[in-house]
Amino acid sequence: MKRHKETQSRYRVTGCCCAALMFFQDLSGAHSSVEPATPQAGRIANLWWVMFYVSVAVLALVTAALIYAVFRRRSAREQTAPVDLSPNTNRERKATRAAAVALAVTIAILFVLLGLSFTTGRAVSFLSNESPLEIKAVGHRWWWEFQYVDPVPSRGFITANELRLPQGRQIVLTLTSNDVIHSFWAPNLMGKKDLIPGQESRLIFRPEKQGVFRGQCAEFCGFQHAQMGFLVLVESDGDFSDWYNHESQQAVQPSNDSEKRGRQVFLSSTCVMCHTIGGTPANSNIGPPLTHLASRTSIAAATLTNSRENLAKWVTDSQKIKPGNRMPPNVLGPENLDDLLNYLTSLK
Amino acid sequence: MINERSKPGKAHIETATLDVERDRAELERSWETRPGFIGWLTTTNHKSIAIRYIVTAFIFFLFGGILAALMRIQLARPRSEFLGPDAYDQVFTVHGSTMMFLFAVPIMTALGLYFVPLMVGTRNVAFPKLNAFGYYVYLTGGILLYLGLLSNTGPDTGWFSYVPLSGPDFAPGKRVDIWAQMITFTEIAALVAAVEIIVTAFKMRAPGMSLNRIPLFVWAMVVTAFMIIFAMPAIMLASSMLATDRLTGVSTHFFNPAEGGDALLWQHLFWFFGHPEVYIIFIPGTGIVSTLIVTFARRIAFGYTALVLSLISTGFIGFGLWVHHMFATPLPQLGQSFFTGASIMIAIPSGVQIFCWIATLWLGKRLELKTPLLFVLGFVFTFVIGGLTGVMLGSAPLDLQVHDTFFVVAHLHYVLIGGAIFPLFGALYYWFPKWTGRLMNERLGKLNFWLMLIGFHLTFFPMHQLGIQGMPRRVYTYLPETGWGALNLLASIGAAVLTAGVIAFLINVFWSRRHGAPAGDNPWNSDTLEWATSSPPPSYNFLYIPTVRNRYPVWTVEPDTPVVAGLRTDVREALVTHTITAAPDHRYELPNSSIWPLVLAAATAVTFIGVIFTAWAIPIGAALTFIALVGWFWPNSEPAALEAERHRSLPTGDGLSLEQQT
Amino acid sequence: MQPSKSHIAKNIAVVLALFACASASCSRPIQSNAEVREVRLPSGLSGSNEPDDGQWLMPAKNYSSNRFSSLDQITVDNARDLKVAWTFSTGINRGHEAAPLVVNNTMYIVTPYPNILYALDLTKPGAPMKWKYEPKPSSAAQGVACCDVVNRGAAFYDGKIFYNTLDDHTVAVDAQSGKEVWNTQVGDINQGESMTMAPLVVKDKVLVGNSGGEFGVRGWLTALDASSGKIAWKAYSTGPDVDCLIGSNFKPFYEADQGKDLGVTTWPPDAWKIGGGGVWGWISYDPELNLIYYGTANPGPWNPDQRPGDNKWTCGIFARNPDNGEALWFYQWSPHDLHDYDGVNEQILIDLPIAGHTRKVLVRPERNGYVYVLDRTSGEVLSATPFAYITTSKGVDLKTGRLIYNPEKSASLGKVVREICPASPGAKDWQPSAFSPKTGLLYLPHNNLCQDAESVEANYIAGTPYVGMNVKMYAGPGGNRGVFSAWDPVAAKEVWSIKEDYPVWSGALVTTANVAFYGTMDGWFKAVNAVAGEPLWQFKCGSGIIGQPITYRGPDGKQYVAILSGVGGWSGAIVAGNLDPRDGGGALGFNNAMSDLPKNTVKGGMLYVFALP
Amino acid sequence: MSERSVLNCSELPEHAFDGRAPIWWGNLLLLAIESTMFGIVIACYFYFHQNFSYWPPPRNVPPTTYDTAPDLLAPTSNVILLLLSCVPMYLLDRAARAGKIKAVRIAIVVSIIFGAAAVALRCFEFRDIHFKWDANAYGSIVWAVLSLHFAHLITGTLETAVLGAYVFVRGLDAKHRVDLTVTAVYWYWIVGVWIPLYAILYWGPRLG
Amino acid sequence: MREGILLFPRPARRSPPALRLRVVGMGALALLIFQAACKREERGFRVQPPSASAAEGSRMTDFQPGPRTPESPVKNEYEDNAYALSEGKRLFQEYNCSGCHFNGGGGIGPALMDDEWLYGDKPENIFETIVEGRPNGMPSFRGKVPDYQVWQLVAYVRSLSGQVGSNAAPGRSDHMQTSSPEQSRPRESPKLSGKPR
Repeated sequence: MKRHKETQSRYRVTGCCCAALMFFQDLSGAHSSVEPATPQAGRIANLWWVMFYVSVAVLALVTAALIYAVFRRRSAREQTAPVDLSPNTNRERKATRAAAVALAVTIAILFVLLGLSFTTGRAVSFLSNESPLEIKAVGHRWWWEFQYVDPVPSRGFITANELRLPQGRQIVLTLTSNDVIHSFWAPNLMGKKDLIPGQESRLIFRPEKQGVFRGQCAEFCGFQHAQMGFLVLVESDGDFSDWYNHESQQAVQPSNDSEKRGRQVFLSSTCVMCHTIGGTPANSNIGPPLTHLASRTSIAAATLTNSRENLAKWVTDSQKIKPGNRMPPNVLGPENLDDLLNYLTSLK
Repeated sequence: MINERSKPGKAHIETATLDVERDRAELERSWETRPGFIGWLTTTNHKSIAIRYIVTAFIFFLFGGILAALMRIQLARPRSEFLGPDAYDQVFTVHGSTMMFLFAVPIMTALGLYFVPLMVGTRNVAFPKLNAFGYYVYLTGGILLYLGLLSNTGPDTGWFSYVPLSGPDFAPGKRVDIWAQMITFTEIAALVAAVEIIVTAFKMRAPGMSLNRIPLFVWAMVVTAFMIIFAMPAIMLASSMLATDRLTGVSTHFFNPAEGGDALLWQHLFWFFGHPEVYIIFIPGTGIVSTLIVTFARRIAFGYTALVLSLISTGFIGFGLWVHHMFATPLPQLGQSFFTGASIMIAIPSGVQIFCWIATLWLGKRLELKTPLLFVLGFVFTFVIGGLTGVMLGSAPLDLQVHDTFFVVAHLHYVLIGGAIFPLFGALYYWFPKWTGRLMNERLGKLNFWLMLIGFHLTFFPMHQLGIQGMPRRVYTYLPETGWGALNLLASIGAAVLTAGVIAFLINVFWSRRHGAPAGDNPWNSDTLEWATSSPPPSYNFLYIPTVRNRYPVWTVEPDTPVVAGLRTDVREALVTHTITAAPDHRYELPNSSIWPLVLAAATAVTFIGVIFTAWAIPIGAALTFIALVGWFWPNSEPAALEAERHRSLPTGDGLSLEQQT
Repeated sequence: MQPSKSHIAKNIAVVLALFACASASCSRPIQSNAEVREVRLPSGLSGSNEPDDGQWLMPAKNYSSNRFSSLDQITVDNARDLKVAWTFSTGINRGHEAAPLVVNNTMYIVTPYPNILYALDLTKPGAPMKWKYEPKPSSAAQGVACCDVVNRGAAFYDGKIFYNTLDDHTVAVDAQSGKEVWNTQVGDINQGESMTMAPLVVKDKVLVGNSGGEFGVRGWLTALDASSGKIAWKAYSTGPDVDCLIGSNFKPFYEADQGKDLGVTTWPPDAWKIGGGGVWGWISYDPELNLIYYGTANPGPWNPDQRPGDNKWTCGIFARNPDNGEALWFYQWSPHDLHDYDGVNEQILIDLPIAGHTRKVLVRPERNGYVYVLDRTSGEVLSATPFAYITTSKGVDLKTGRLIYNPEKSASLGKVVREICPASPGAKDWQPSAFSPKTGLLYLPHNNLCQDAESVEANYIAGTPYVGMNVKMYAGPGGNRGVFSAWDPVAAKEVWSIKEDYPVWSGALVTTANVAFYGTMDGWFKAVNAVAGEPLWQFKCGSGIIGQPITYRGPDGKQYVAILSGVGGWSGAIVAGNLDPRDGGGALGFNNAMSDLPKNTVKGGMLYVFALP
Repeated sequence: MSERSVLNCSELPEHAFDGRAPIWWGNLLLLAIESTMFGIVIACYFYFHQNFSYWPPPRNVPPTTYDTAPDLLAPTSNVILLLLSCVPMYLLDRAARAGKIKAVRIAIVVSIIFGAAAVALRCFEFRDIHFKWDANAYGSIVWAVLSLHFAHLITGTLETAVLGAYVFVRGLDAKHRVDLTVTAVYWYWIVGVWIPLYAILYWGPRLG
Repeated sequence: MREGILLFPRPARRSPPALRLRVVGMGALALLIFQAACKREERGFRVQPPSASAAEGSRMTDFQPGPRTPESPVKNEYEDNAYALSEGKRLFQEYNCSGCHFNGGGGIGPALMDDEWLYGDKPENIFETIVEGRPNGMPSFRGKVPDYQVWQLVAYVRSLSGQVGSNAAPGRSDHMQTSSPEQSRPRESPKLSGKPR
């Protein structure tokens, strides 16, 4: 996998001496919910920071009160007095007042947070009028199918485990599942949404930052839930439409004999039972489509870098890499494997 | 206090001569459990049963802990091959299910079963045979789960077992069936315990312990018990529906959307139980904390009424926020807002409790930082963090980011370990002398506390950040490129420290049982009635049932405080009092030891385990259950003799003479 | 019947209907409209290929496909006296959907796979076998026949009998000697192609098409030279215009059908290559306009999510020039077909008075439940009226020509859509209707079926099914699964109807003496009064009937009626294929609706010929 | 021997009825649990209702019918029977309180007969739902409701029968008098909880 | 507080109960359970197909000339394994077996849930049918499906007519129900039948 883009860590208020901050300052990365790449994720990140600082303050106050309560100096008289069943001292009244104030402040804070939460919730589910890019995501055990729906059906296409998006355009993701419940989560882009078989749900966001972001299934879905990842590549409009146009083409034809033999291996072995390569008779969609396999940066649901060696390992014994996944181990002679890899790596 | 005096023929206060030795001997005889194995199987003594519960639950805690350790080893570094996905899925499912169903709820209700009768001043729980039955059923459920795990049939779909993943289509074999039946077993046990606790607390209090004088721990247990009664049926039904969906020859369609069923219904039912479940675990913890704080501050609880009301309101609101576990599902916005509101508002009663506790500590006398109190202080600090992250999770938009990530793992462990385990350990240190007559070692105790506190925060605090950085829950491994390795390693080291803490506790228990300092009857100078008898208490709890004048019966006991006399000592008799005022109402004979609870539990086990394999287990099991129930209800003694005996007004040759009335 | 909120009223109605249908034969005219209107057949359509009305040269009787005979010996009054004249066993146990041909006192019967052609000598008593021709098609072809291994008949032309074999060969057999004249392979079973349709011979061209919409084939219609068997032209139903023989003369009436390479752009990339659109139904021919008309079958796979777009040119009708195959117009019955509504039904060419003008029209009782009346010169929809209970659509927009789908009944992955009416076999499948110019009525054998369907992901593996839909069919409202009705195409309304327990899967026949014939799947061959719809006569055959009745004048001058019995086809696959009725999803969901059929009929092909004594 | 202030409870009775008795509270809590169960299954029933356009769905195997609301005869008779069965139960309750053993014996026999009749009729009710449990979610949930209540009917009847056997064999004692009154409460609940369920299951589909 | 007022009784010591009996009993029970459970619950990802090769010893008829020669039937271990059976069920859909045979009722291909077997019901017969194909329309999947998956399919196909234990056979699927679940199918007694279709 391509090294994720090192993003500049956001340096937050340093005044607070709470140890917690040591952790949360450095939330950088390609799959972080506080490194938003969309206004939607940004709103949520802001909500997070508000809540975070409020929490730090509340924790500090409570802890201080607790420490004081424990270590407060007691007078000797206080210490020896018998248990009073109806204490009505001045201190008691003060304590009551303090508790009431603390309660009032608590309620006030909670209402403020509630209000913020509502407004954020409304903001992130808002769909503006402009024409969005509609993409359908289907969850499979254990890979992601992304269908780019084009007004001209023949220009639409299906790709797997890599979602490419144009910068600055509103995206509407329609989500559904082919088997069990999955959850689509690319934290830099937006919160997660469950993919429920037989139902459709929707995510709306607008990527504003270019870069490579990582996402992953967030609802437990069986053996390879852990490695049901995907990449989101946010690109400039031009790059995106180049990619889009390329992607709606058929697979390239094999250019030499080895590649031709490789295609034959593909078409006459188990591969053809599950995969699609556009322009060939391989048209099954149990596994990810491989029409433009070589132009993807990763294989095996964003688990391995897309290299020839990894592809070889994956084709011959994927069960070692991701036990329980659906790709059967394939016994291919060295020559056949070589041809097959030549062919697969030619599928730009 | 006791206002029955005006009613002639009722209970009345008088001066009498008590033949203490004779009463004690007779009570010993009539309440003693038969010696030997049969006696062990037939006992209906709430303390024996509760101790079994506690020990069993703690063993399950250790099992769950071992599983947790396995997970932390697996996750310590990326791409670890220590456990494969199959083993890991079983491990995390059994870990979660164990901690929730076999440890947390049972150990809390067990504390209730032990201490509610003692704290309200009676001789046993209201239905002792039922109580024994509850334990056997619970034990069966636990053994079933672990036999499953050991035979590679451990459930592997998570403690939440979402359909369709856990349905017949995607979970072949019997793994999920074992989970579903384990649920049924443990929920039956929990419901039984809840009934016991409520009826005991409502009907069997010592004279004078009116509702507003009930100890806070008992209040907490009563609220918990009511929550159990309304929450557990949902999961029992849901797991039964899941089981029938999967059962050969039955194959219902409750969760098959294609035939009109619904996968989301499972989530609704599960979380309608699952969220209250958190409070079922946490509220007894607050009861413990209240008890311990009052004891150590040596002053009355600040805001008793506020504490009770916040417990009750927590109980109510706890049922109104299950949907916040489902914000990521396609639900209408309006519903989300309601549940966000409820989720955030439940922080208010928790806040009230925290403020009351701090005020009690603040206003109390100088605190001796003994191990139980340390655990309570650790609880307050930890639980506040868990509560604050809870507010974050309640917020629908933020939840979309952190839901189902390690942030939630961190949150729930802060709430459950912080909110229940810390108080529980405090309670174990606090009540250990009650059970054994010996104190636990204080130095080992402090070591235990600090190891656990540091280990805990080291383990779970980094998980907040892991969640924010995108690490989902329930993953058996992760890629090195994600950058989650360092924090995971830290968490795993923390887990090792935490484990060391638990080992220190175990050593302490085993050492102190033999060598601990003798505790005396009330080592902490506490005020609740369990300390008004010997440690450990006799089988009949109190030689004479005490009477109560205020909330602090032991602190305020006077030489002329009356005790209850006139209860029969030759049979197992207890006193039933008025639900609100706790005025003496009638005498109530409790059953003797009995084998039938075990038989009925066996019949239940045949039914529910059999139903994993065949639907015929239902009629066969029903017939067996009926036979067991007839045996259960059919009294042993001759009715005529019984009646004749009953018409006898008082024990003869007694130490209590009516003629000596004042 | 529309689903209404008033369930009580609905329930009462259903109960009443059930009572009404309680008699064992279950065949009563529900409505009778005695008004009979004379409608003239257009002059050019009487059939240049039809020298003598006593013969039966093509399954549809003539180019206008009206299955109307001017023989009049069997009348409303004497039909009750019909008796079996002779019978003939075909020796085959699969579904017999073919129409016998009668030419020169010889009867030709083509059987289902293995597609044996029998010639029976009508001049001799008992009609002994003259010869038989066995093409020995590949047995593997049975694996790509979606709905039983049927054959819908042969065609006679120029001294030859032409028909298709299941393994994609078109053969020409000398009608006299039974010798094979030519044999051309036109398709490939390894691509899932099979052939079941009856050819039509027009101007020395044998027109044949392929089946296999459930196997991811690419549909086509081919014209073979009648004398040599050479392929003259081949028009695909999907793909680029050049493959579809769409050129400059292509002038579809509606905008949706205009544009370049719609056969490619209305499909996801490459999907058109496996997009179905077979041509396995009926072709009609208008000699005057020199146009052939034929329908294209469903797009593949059934799961519509896998093929967004209108999926041209499936589920539509082409008008083509038979000489070079050039398309003149196209109209799509069911754009982006959701429910397997193949558009291959018969089109009956007549001239009808519409709004005061006599229009050259094409009447098409379509699978989606509407009787369409199209202007056959332009492809304009003149009317589209439901003849069955429909929930899947809400009518046809006559402005755009587009079917208005009911969005509630559209499938999406993993979702079960309930009460889809009509079911996938449609309100009327291939079973051809007859039209009587005498009564002006269309005689419609059809189904009353609904279904529940669930789309699942379909995987294309060449040579294996490509469907992606779980289906469970059942009877529509009323509980009867079939109807035989008379339809007035001018008034666009039903005149009378007879409810049948099973789908009426046989063709219809009507004579000038106002007797209409059809058969039922439990084996009854029936004659009814074409005007009033009352039953005249019925005979229980050995096996269920899914064939096409014909009538002819024997060498003795008597009028005979012939029908092949032998249950099978999609609807009868449960019997013909020994299917297990416990699997309701079997036979693409038809098993569920027909699970009681094995109790009521058994398989076995047999020709029955009836005559008056 | 020591002399001290005591609360002498020796004159207190050895049993009490209704809210004074622990067993009555135990029973009440059991009924609370079971009522919650019924509440949840009925909630599920309405939840599933949303997934169907026809409720109950058409029976889609031959002979197909769209009129699949459950038959009314058996269930309605059973409701009437159950309501009537409260009368002997009430008499049993009263006789038990008064300690009249003869009245108790008569009432308990009548109650058992009523209970057994209700159980028998319920078997027909299962038949009269036109779906089996594995036909669809409607069948599943209706069977669940019926079975759950059926279990209570059987339990209630058997419980009465066991108590009846006891009363005939061993006569009437204080403890079992309380038990009899509690059984009556249980039976009232069985009947009471069924009325809304009956309305929902049998009339709901016809009126909706 | 003043001790003694409430008259603390002395505790009575109880002897600890004998646990050993229970432990031993449980152990024995567990061993029994493990035997059955391990076979059923194994999730084999990198599995070897059953020991015997199908090509040898596959015989389609009981009738043979000369004296009877013993048969060595192939034992398909997947038939006891719930995971393999569920994988077989999935592959049955994904590789389009269900396209012709539907859920066992048949359609284009023959019914698989009944007692009639054209080409033999033994695991090795079914294995051959899948790999080699059969002349009346059954395509050959040679080289297209790995052996272990074929064996999974074989196990599943036999479950369609109730030939495998109901505790391992698949339950109802989350799809529209068209037939009873495999685990509830009555066990048919397979008959070799060349009954023409």
